[in-house]
Amino acid sequence: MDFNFMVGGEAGQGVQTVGYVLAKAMSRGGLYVYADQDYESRIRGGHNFYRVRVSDKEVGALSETADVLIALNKESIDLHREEVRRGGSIVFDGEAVKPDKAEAAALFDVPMGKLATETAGSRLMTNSVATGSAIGLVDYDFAILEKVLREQFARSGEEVVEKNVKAARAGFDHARQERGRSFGFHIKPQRPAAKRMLLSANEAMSLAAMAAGCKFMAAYPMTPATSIMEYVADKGRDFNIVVMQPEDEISVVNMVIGAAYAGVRAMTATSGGGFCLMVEALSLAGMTETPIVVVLGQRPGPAIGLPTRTEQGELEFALHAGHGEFPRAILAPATVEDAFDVTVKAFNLAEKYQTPVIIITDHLLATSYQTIARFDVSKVKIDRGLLLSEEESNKQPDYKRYTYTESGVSPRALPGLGKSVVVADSDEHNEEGHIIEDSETRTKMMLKRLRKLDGLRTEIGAPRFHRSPKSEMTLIGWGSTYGAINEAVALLEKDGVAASHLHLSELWPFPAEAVAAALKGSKKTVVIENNATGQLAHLMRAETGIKADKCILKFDGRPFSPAHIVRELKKEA
Amino acid sequence: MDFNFMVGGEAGQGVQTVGYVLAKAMSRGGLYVYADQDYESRIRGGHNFYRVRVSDKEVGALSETADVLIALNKESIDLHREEVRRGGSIVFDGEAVKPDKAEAAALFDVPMGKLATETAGSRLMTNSVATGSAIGLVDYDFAILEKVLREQFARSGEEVVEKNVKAARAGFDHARQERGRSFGFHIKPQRPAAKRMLLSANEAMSLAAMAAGCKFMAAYPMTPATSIMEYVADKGRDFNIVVMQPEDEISVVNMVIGAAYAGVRAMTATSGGGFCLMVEALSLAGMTETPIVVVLGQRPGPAIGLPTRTEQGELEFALHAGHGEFPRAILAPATVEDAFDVTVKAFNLAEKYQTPVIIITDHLLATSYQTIARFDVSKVKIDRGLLLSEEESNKQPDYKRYTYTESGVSPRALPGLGKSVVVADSDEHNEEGHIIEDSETRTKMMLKRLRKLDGLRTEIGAPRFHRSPKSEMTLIGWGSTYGAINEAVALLEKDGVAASHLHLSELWPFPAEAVAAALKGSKKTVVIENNATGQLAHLMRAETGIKADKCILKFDGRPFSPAHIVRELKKEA
Amino acid sequence: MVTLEDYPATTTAWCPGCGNFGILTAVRKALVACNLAPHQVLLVSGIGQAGKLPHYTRVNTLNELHGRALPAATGAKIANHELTVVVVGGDGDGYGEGGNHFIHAMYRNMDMTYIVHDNQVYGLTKGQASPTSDPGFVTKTTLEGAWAQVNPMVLGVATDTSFVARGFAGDIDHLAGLIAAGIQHKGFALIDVLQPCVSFNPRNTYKWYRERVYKLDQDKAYDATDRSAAFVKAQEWGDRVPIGVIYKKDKPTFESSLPAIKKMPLVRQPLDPRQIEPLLDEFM
Amino acid sequence: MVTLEDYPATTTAWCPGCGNFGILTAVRKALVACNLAPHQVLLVSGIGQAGKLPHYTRVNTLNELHGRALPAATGAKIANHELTVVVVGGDGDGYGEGGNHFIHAMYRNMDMTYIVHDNQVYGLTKGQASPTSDPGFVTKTTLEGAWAQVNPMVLGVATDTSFVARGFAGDIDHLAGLIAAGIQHKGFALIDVLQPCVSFNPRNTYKWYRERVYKLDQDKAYDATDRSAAFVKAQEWGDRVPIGVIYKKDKPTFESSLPAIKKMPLVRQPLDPRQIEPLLDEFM
Ligand SMILES: Cc1ncc(C[n+]2csc(CCOP(=O)(O)OP(=O)(O)O)c2C)c(N)n1
Ligand SMILES: Cc1ncc(C[n+]2csc(CCOP(=O)(O)OP(=O)(O)O)c2C)c(N)n1
Ligand code: SF4
Ligand code: SF4
Ligand SMILES: [Mg+2]
Ligand SMILES: [Mg+2]
Repeated sequence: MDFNFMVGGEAGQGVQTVGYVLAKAMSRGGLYVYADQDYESRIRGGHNFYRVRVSDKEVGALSETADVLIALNKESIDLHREEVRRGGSIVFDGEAVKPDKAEAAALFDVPMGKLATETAGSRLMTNSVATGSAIGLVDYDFAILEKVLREQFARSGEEVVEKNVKAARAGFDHARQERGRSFGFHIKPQRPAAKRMLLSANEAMSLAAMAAGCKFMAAYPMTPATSIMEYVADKGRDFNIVVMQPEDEISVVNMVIGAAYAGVRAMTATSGGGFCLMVEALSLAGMTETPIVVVLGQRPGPAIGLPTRTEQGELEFALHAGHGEFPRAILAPATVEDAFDVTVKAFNLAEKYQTPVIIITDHLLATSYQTIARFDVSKVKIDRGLLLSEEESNKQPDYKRYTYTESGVSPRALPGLGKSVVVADSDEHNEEGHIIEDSETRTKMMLKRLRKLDGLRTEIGAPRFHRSPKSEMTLIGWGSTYGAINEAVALLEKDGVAASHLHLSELWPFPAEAVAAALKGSKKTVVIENNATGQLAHLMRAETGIKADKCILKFDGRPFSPAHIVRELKKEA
Repeated sequence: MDFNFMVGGEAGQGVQTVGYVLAKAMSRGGLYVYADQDYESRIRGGHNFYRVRVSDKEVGALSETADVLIALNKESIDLHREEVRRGGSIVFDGEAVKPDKAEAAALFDVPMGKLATETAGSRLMTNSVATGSAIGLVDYDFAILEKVLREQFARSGEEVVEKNVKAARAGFDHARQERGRSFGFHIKPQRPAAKRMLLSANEAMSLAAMAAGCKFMAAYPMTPATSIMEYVADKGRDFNIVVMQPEDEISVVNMVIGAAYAGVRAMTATSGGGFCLMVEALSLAGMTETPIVVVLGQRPGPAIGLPTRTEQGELEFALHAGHGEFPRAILAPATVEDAFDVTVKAFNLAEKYQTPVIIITDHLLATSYQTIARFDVSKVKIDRGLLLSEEESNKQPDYKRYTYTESGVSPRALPGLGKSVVVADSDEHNEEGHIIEDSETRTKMMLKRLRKLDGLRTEIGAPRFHRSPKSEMTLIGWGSTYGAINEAVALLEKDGVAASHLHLSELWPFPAEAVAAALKGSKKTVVIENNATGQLAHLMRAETGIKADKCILKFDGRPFSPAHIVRELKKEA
Repeated sequence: MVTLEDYPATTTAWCPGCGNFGILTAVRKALVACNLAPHQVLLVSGIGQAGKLPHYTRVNTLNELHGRALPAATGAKIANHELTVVVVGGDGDGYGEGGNHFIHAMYRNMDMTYIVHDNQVYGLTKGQASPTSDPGFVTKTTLEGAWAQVNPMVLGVATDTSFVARGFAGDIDHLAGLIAAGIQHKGFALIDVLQPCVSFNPRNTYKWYRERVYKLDQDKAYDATDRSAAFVKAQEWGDRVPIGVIYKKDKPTFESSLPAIKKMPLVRQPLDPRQIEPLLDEFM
Repeated sequence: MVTLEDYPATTTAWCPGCGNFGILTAVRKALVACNLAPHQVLLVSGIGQAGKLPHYTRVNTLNELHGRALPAATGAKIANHELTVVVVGGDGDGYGEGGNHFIHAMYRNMDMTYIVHDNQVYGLTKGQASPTSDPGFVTKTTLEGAWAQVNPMVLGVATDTSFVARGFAGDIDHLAGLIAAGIQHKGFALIDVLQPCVSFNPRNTYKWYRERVYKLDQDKAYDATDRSAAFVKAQEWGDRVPIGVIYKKDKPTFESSLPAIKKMPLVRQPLDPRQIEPLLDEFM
């Protein structure tokens, strides 16, 4: 089963709520959902849409077609008419929306405003009528929707809840009556419904940060990262997590460094523009050997670019950001599930190697919802590395913050926790942390710091590799494109084309050997990236010598669909 | 002839003046000079030294040995004793400096303080006695020194000039009398002396900027870039150049962008830490298509690192700095001469392609002096690219700043110069410069901007390539290491080892074909860089697939000497 | 004669009812009142809802980064001081991200007009607290309520800024008058504009402001050139909120200290490589 | 009992005669006076000559970037508010590069002491004008003379900072007293220290300062809690320059608004992944 809802309308019309409630209702029924949203950088007006893809198998990418389009305004019909599949339906309120062409079969006029007024006494519940009618159209279980609505509106009080439920019921009934038989697609909840989570990568990262013991977060709002700070600020209150929004991103990252130096796990989340302002301090974290976690949520640049759209244009920037040379790890989750694991890992790597760790995501991953198995929190292990306890610190009157070690990692005391005096320095320094000028110490300290890359290299997980027997090509991607490429491979298989899929979600230190091994004997390598210059392809060649035979690049601010990838692959063949 | 002076002492003792005057006097005599300085990040105390290498042939690198060491303090003897060549001399004032070991042959006690007081009535002239004695020791022409001293102190008034000349004369006479015959090395000025310039790359870049018509410079002090703003502020006054030092580097770069948008050639100069703060606006310049020139004077990082030392650790950072993807050019002068040409070129490229151009130098190049032919100003051509005149602007009531063109470059009108209205935008935009959200315009605009790379690629000069017949290896470098590698090749040749030298000073768009062509058939490729990770080697592999067989890396904050390179090459062989 | 038609209004991406509309109209009216044609004016803006303003009429525009409009305006003004430079931005943009430039631009006193759309909230990023949010204002990032409140009027007086004023987006004519006065003023003119954000600021609404604002120019006793009086007046915020010119001082502009632009704007000066010949001599 | 021996002096890279020596001695004395042991204190510094201070005695140190000491100190203090946090930096560092953090840190009012070594010049980079350079001060980057002068005391009063003072490096005991008072003060304490730079500031010398400074605490009539009076006093600069506490106000610290650290410092709190289980339910 592969069914797609689409909800379209202006910003402010509630497109997101309708979409999210539909997605949640489907997920609750034990189905898999992949939901993505497309919206403009404005608060009211313009055109937004929300796509909810439903399947009985795991789904990780969007579909280009819709089976039911809920059009909250006329523009939604005009813009998405072509995407509605034959046999699909366009749900709208004929009182508010006047479609100019009559696509008799598809159009389904639901008197939403009228039903809302009649049943709930207010036009405000129009959207719930719409949601209910969509659920009715596919003959889904109203009880599930009702439960979701009750939760969704709980914060607004009992009355609002009841009105929304009534309105939804009216929509549901209307759809059952009018199209109960004629509409061809039905969705049945699984019985018993598997219990799974529905969430976005931003939510997964927020949860992971809290699980990993992050105690301090500073951030400055920037799409698509803002919801991380907002979620942690809200939910972290119960766990004594401090979230601060200071004057700018420079302040942000230096606060994070200060907090990490003083001994708490600390992080920030931003987008490319804000990240730019952090790179000097990234280098500082490298020099002072301070463990910080920075989430870089990419969106299309340069400059302000397209603030509410998606892109993967900052891999090489993240890799080389900051002046001078210092060790770092770069992780780029491929799925929502990954986002959780990778974030926990980021905190551990940061502290084990006492250096900055960057998590790269993008607007797509940050804002799209996926149905996944509940996180197994018992698997979250906190490894703080070489951290001295208060007692150990007390025993070291001559403690040296930057003692030379084989691993490059020096035991870390915390200021004020024990009698050791902890000197962290931004200049080149000796083991005590004091400024030096001589070339021997400089060389030794550089080597000490860079040795940490050897350890980090052993921590980097092997890339995902789905090798297809008789593979004619290997598709290579990183980060958020995983789901789309994965499905493209399946589509190709149906067309009789065998393709392998190599996917990187832990990018630095680069797993060169694993990549080279996977690509050994590959007939054709195709790198697929949501950017214009082929950054992974460039990096892969630098690290392995392997030049991609083809790059499929997309930089229009929109995510890949599996079908798009297949089309691009066929173009040449 | 290859002769080396070294002057050592504390910061504040005048090491730089003595060294510079010696260098200038030698250059005036028609000889070639290469002078470099080594100093700490402090104003008084510590240990500084200045090396002046003199030859009758071009020299572009330092020597590890000294023939005359002028030791203004005891530490200078202790630290540099081993560097003084057999038969060389250590000049010092026995009254102030008490060497602990008697190296009878080398030590030359000049009663500098006494002679200064006797002849000039003040101990303040001690350094000129030292300079004079060094000149005397090598039996150079005192008249040349006198002239240089007169110019050097002219700003301080007639009396100071006379005193310094007298003191120098006393030192000179003393040396002639005491060591006239016994000292084995003599330096003779060329007759007639060729007229050449002696200057640093920072000075060359400053001159070039003024020649190229830079009218606005904003900068925030940061070693090793500060002297550029200081020179332009001083000399640019006569040419109506405005130099500003605002609150921080973010202000700096946005001022430069504002000025460039309004139509003047504008630049800034900074080091890695300051550059970090500029990268968001670099991306802005890419998006708004504003021509700016940024000098990145590298020094050892990360963070504050070694502020007064040298390194080449920011090539990849410069290449990928800024969020999103946009065209840029990266030029890295190899010599002082290059620094002039490259800077003129930078302004032309910036305006022809309406995009940021980065000039990468480093502390070594910025602060060391080279004797070169006088710049031929008549060769400086100012090409402002597609700039509309006031009349042309008046004719375009519907002027569009970002008109699509084949080259990607749109005709540029200036605000207030003509009736066109000029809309520059940091968001993704349409041809008019207004914000858009649709994917078609986005794709077209990205392609338009990135097409400029095609043009830029044709502008990038071929790398210098000295192919040696029967070459056993190719040494590859970029930027400031040119002189050292060049000389290493000559040293190898003397040892019977034939080596070629490939050197890049225009790095982006990367001249991949030229590099691949040059390396075709090379038996062994050795990349030589003043950094710890081999950034050019990494980039070269990414761009050409060629993996260096060996990297010689140095990251102790000190420059390469030719001898060091040869030693490293021999280690393995 | 310049008319409002020279500054045609276009469609916007603002929410219906937003205070920004009033500011846009006031800016257009003020430019007309000053008889400035679009090509004589440069609007520099930051990022935020306010930063979109220049896109909504026909005028030279440099839409900058978040927080960076002032330095860009500074560079542009030095390059061509014949341009009338007006800078617009939000409260987050100007007092948060751009706070350093704000303080230093006021000290520098260049001849430009800085209009801050002060909705006391981050609009474009959907409702976080801003530096001017009222203490206690609860948002998704300030769950315990906003903490400290930047008072731009006090900072203006503290930096001895030559023109410090507050306007209200709900009183377009008064605001247009202030902006015109700011443009005509020789020096840096700060105009903080109370701007209701109907989507994210349920506290500081049109009504809230209307109940509080009063016009300073109606108080004949108030002397805006008295710095100490201005310091006290600038602190007034709560039951009563003064609008109008809070502080005014005649002092030289930064541009007037630049010999390089005495004769003509930098951008009009000819370029001649040969000028450096005498400098080369010094290195011989 | 903590003694001066707990804060041993080391060799420095400062110029002989530099005002920084006086400040270093005063800091050490103040810490001893407050009976604080080195491990209880965190010195955060920026970059510049001033920024080297923490390296010259034995104490917890975070030597930060140029201009960024205050945010780092903020983060550290929130992580462990049991630490006594003292921040040191230069005038360029604090009022130039770090100007935005300076303003906002003052508004925020965290319990820390900020000592600015104000030599009115950029020392470490060899003598460029700083934001506090006297107008007309000629340097290699201000050939027409420095233009505008930031007055940190006025900004302190304008931001309603809870402790605003000026000291003089040439009067160590008075300065040590101010620093001790700043440390003991609950809230943000700004102490701007007149610091002769013998290498690059030939104008504002020991003599120049000595001839001008006078102690405010000797003026019984002066009420440092009167904001208007403080505003006027803070402007005094020229023939007479007041040192001592210019403004003082009791107000709650930012930390006091954080429920998370009410019971114990963040850094002492246990970490437990299982705490998120109930949150997971919400996504089911
Ligand atoms: C460096 C950077 N950080 C963050 C953002 C995201 N951002 C865009 S607008 C905005 C705040 C808008 O608030 P304000 O300046 O008050 O303007 P308003 O939308 O309220 O008019 C932010 C944080 C950005 N574009 N750049
Ligand atoms: C981002 C950045 N910009 C510039 C510098 C170079 N720099 C180091 S110290 C300094 C100024 C020092 O002046 P001040 O802060 O007044 O300290 P002082 O040396 O006078 O004590 C500058 C500009 C830097 N380290 N980092
Ligand atoms: S969010 Fe607020 S400021 Fe932005 S357009 Fe809407 S009402 Fe105006
Ligand atoms: S340069 Fe000035 S501030 Fe720096 S150490 Fe020397 S005297 Fe002190
Ligand atoms: Mg706002
Ligand atoms: Mg200073």
